[in-house]
Amino acid sequence: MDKLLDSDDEVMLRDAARGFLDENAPITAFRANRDAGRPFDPGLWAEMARMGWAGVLVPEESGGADMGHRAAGILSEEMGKTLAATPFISSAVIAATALRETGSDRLAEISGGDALYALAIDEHVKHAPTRTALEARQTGNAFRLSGRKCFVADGSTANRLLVLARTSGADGEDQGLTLFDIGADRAGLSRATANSIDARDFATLDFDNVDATGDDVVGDVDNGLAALAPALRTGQAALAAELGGLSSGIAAITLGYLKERKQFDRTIGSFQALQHRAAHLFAEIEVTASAIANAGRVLDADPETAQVAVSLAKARASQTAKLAVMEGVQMHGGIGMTDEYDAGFFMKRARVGTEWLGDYGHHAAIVAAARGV
Amino acid sequence: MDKLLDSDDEVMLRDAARGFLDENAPITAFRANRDAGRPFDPGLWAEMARMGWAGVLVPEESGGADMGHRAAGILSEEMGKTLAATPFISSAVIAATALRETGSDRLAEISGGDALYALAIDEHVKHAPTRTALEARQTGNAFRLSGRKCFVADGSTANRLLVLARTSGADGEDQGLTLFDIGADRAGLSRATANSIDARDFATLDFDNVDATGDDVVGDVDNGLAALAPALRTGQAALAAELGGLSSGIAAITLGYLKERKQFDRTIGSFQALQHRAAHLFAEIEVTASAIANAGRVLDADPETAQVAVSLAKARASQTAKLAVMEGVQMHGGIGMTDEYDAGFFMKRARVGTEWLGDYGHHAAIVAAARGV
Amino acid sequence: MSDNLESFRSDITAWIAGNLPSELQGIARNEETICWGGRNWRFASDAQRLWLEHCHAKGLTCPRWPTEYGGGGLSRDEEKIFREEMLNAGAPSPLESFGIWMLGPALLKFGTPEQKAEHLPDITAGRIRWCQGYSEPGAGSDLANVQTKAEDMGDHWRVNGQKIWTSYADKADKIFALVRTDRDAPKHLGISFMLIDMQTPGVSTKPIRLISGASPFCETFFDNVKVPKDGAIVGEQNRGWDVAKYLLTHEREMIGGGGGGLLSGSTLADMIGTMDADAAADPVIRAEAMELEVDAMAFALTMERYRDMAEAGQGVGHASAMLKYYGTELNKRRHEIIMSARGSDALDWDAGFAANWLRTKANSIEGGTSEVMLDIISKRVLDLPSK
Amino acid sequence: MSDNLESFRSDITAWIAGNLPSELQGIARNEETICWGGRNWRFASDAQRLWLEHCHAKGLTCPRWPTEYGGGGLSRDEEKIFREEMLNAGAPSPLESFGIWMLGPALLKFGTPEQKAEHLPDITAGRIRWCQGYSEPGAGSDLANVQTKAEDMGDHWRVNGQKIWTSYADKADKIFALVRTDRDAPKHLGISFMLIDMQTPGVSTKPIRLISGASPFCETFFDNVKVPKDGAIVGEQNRGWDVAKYLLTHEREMIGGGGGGLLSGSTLADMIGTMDADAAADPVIRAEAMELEVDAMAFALTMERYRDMAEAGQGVGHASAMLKYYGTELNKRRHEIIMSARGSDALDWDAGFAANWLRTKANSIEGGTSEVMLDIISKRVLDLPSK
Repeated sequence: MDKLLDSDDEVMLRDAARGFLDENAPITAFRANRDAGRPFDPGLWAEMARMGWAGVLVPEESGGADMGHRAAGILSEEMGKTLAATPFISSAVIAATALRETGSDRLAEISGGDALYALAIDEHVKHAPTRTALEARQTGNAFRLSGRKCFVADGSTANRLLVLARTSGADGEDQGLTLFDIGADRAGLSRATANSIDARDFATLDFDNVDATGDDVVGDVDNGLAALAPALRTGQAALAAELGGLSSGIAAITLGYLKERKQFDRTIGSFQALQHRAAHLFAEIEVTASAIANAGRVLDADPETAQVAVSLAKARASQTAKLAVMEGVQMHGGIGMTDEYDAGFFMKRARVGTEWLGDYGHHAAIVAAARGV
Repeated sequence: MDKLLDSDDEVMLRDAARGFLDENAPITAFRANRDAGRPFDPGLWAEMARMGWAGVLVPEESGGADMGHRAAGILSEEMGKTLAATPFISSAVIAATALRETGSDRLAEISGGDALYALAIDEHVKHAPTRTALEARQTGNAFRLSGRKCFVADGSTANRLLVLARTSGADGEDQGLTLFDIGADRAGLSRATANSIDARDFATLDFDNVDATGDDVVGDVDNGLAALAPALRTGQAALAAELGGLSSGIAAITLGYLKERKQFDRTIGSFQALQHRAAHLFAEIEVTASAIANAGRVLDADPETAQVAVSLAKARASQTAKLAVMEGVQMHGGIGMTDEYDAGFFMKRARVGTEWLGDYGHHAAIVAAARGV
Repeated sequence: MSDNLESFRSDITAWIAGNLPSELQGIARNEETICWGGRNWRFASDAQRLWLEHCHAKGLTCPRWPTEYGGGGLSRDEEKIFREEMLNAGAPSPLESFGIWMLGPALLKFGTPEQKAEHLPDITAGRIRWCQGYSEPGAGSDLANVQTKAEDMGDHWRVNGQKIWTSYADKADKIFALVRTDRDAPKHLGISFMLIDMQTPGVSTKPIRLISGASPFCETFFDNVKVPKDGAIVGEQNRGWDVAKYLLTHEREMIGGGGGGLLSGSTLADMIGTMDADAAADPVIRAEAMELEVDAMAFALTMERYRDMAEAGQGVGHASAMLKYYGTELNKRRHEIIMSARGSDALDWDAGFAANWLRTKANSIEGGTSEVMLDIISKRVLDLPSK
Repeated sequence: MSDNLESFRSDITAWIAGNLPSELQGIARNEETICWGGRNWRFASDAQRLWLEHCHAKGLTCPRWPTEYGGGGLSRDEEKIFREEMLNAGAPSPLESFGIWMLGPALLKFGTPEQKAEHLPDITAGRIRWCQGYSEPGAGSDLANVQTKAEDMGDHWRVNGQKIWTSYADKADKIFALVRTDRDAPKHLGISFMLIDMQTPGVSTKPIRLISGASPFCETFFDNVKVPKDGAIVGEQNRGWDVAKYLLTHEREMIGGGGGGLLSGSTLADMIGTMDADAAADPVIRAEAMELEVDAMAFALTMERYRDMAEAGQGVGHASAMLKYYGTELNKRRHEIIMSARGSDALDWDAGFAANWLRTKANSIEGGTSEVMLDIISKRVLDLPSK
């Protein structure tokens, strides 16, 4: 397996990404999107697609750059640092991985940045794929989908949907689930955009007898989790990387503040109690960075066995992001509480990122089970 | 209900207890007992009995001082500060409460300091009264006890035993338990003293057809938990108080060290990171002290409803003691790790006190259930 | 319990039952339902107005203040019974204000008879709404770093400068502010505690938008503001720091205990509501919730114990910093758990959880940061050395 | 993986299978089974002696040291494979010592050719057992506060003073110690890194009993000890602090990673064994165990990442303080959980859990306290200001 270091190619990719994002998607751009009520900037996404980011996991024969999961993680990490809001994880990571198995024609649209996917999976307040009740009634080659999906990231802006539906079995069972790939314009589908704290797009989707056919099925009927699992894993790993970048981002801003701000006639960064907390945060960020790099490495080398490595990264990244944003706001004092300052943006995105695709407890339980706890 | 303050009488009791313990049972006395392999000093206990401590919960008509649970807590707290090892909780608190209901003749022996009781209750590594399998086979008015009890505090030195045994029902059930009060010299009983980390007495007791009669039953046959519950509660409250005192004791020693010890040409107590940790420990100790005082107050006012207050105190005291001893050892550095220094004694007793009569999770679950969690 | 207190309890229970408008019973406490009073106050309902009038007539807006100023003259035990019965009856607080919480206690301790007579009745009646002007931009936790200056112009003070974190300054009628009246004195001297009408020319405010989306605080600007000297300063001139310190201690106890309805007995279960099965089964959420409830109950008892100590004349002093520290950190933990237990539901502003959660992050900053509280404990309570 | 490495793996696997005495296979690592070597070493068994001889003959007691000193001359990748296959084969370490961990690396970096030739072969063969003399009573974390003095007597140094926390000094043959050779120089200068034979007249030791009951450390006294000058000092005279700092960094990485068999893949479940039903059902124990396993796995990966970085020539430098800090705090948490999961069973010394638990409390003190590590990170890595 590769070392837990960025390779030369990866260093170049990271440097290029950082340079591009600092120029084209700094935090001020996120603020402008937020103020305009725009979950992401389509022009920026088109630019990223031109650079190959949308096709980072798409095979070259479908027009992709096929750079692998560690590369996807690096892009996600860098986007996390500046809070760049894009459909990257939903489309370029999750959908690309799900459709790659079947060699779907949509892959080219993904790498071109034109297909904007959303994954409609959860029906409860916690990530739980098996707790799917949304029904897909089958008649021959035809299906009719009815039910509700909540917390669908990019659900309002997507033009295509991956939908996990129940074709047999009961709510809570692993089997009997089927994954559909449908257009977001089908009759019977209505979408309600949430007023999300991170100013991005998530939505509740209502399916009222939405028609689908066997051609829309990804993988096998009744075995949808098998088709979805690799995609979910890559999404979780990329999200962990985003949270890792987010943690580094707010920590860097906070360190800068500690070195500048004076109080009681001293630089506040000279107070030992704050120094020790900053040092502890550094330690947590470093340890999490290892788990994130490892998840990408294992996904590239042996994706079928990667769930524990991915869950480790997502669990650690969620916990570290929570610490980083809490320390960030507290160490800034009053100014950290103002909307004018950026710290709050990190805090709100961290909360959303923690819940999406499984929270700390969800992923820690997977890790612990693998270790016999 | 009384205020959460020591009354004038309680202040006097505390001052007297502290004066007595500082003179007669300082930590050096504990060390001497430990070095001599003696779990407690019978002479000291006789002295305490003369002062009314052994009869703190015994009615005056049985020769007791009948000072109440808050008073018992104050004595226990002060003993905790100097690590005074005595049969106080087993005999003067638990046994006295259990036997008080039935007006047993043994109460006078308890208050005289002559009856040394031990409570034989647990059979597993965690406190769980209902998980009693030790069997008491009944024939008419006769019982034969067979089975094993572990972690019996004061089990080797006691001359009498309170034994919870199963007269009907299955392991794990609330009902079908019976409490016996028997001499520790009965045939068929063997006792193995553990090599306890706190240098006190706990033992494993094996019962091989030990005879008992209906006269030995405390309370009603098959309803032993009802007889035991008030006694367990008072024991838990007194143990919480001991742990509270222990926390204050090690914190005071640690603060003294922080004010004296110099390193890098400064008093180490001037380092802000240590100051903040010491201040946090102070806060935890103060908050725990409130829960301990409250448990005594509620036990005195309305013992039947006191379980939540008692569990709150035991949970908090266990957690605070853990923090206090860890900070105590760490802040002392190398010297805190040596047997020559006292910090380790506090750490080891805290661990035993945490497990005995229910650990943090056991009591926190009771509190949380009362709050709907 | 004495007979007097028992009869007080039955009287007050009957009085509440007879006076509380039924539509206010059990109403939730939030920005829409709190009654702040003041010159421009618009009552949310006739019921709200009536309830304030009834309570004020009986002195119950400020139960322990002297009756001559519109207070209730109750003892501490009576006040406790009153609050318990208000809770039992599901009665909302008739009036809340910084006048009640902060300025009133300061005037009762430091004010002249004339100042008390002028201001306290307006506070108990809810006629004047006050705000607090302590913090300044750039000073942060270093509250004594006051740059707003008041120059002695003979019959008036001329005030220039800027305050920040003035709660609801845009809605307040008057402000009590720390101003520097002697620029040559050491930092903690030369400060005075001054009362200024917000309608005076030269006073202006600008709301600060917070990360929670709300704007409860303002920046407040003083541009050549003329303040008539008579009655302008509370306590001695140049000794305003004494008044401020007294109030900070007072505020700490309040903030430490106030957050999140702890004292009203709210449990996490109340606040979380029906829990998703997966959230309920998560040992991490469960363990954190258990620990929170344990600590919250013990903290509530600590508030009670400290009140008992204060009442018994056992000085609490700097240890009140502990209440502020512990209570606010507890409240932050509480809302982290609530967010986690409500999962994705809580990520929508409209669900209401998130604004509360983000609001708690200021708890450990306002009124003295947790770091300042820990400094106070270590230096003033534990007497740890400075070198 | 290159073909060379694959063939190395099959060779080493076969070699282990052919040389490991069967009675050592899968033996637990503890005080009774570790082979420390030295002049007075008494092997626990013939098998232990044989295994040391076989490994030493193949250079595998110090796999990466040069072959001329009895090392194996392996590359980093080869060493990793060797360790993996040792683990797979259930083979114990043939030899452990402070010579291997500490002095050897110091000599390889700072030693003269003569010093290397004199000492390294004795270390790889297990003929000489070394101990470390850094700390002094009263100095604590302030390691540069060296009072033990070495006076220049022409052909020899005369050493007087006292060391503390010298691991197994009562069983060691020689000591590498920090001594002050220039009393007029600033604190960090004037220190030399000196090699002293423990059999020299005037050297004495006294074991220190720890809270765990064990006595792995000693006080070591130097009373007019004559140390011949030739080859006595490693590195430059008066620049011993450079050698010490280098070794401290080295030790930090070792202690951070070593504790509790983390790298050998031990899980909490392995260490706790069969769990009582009530302990297993406790959400608090369960949540703590889950969090520990998550952090332990991520930390093991961090050790790997830092090794990869060092190997790639990306300086790790002061960030190694993070490994020491995190690894030792993690190990303390681990043993708290084990104690809690084993409940009353663990409270008996004879069960063995308690001594391990108490031992871990020293992890965050020895080799630089956690507080010192956090200071290093904040000042040297994060570049936070000192005022």
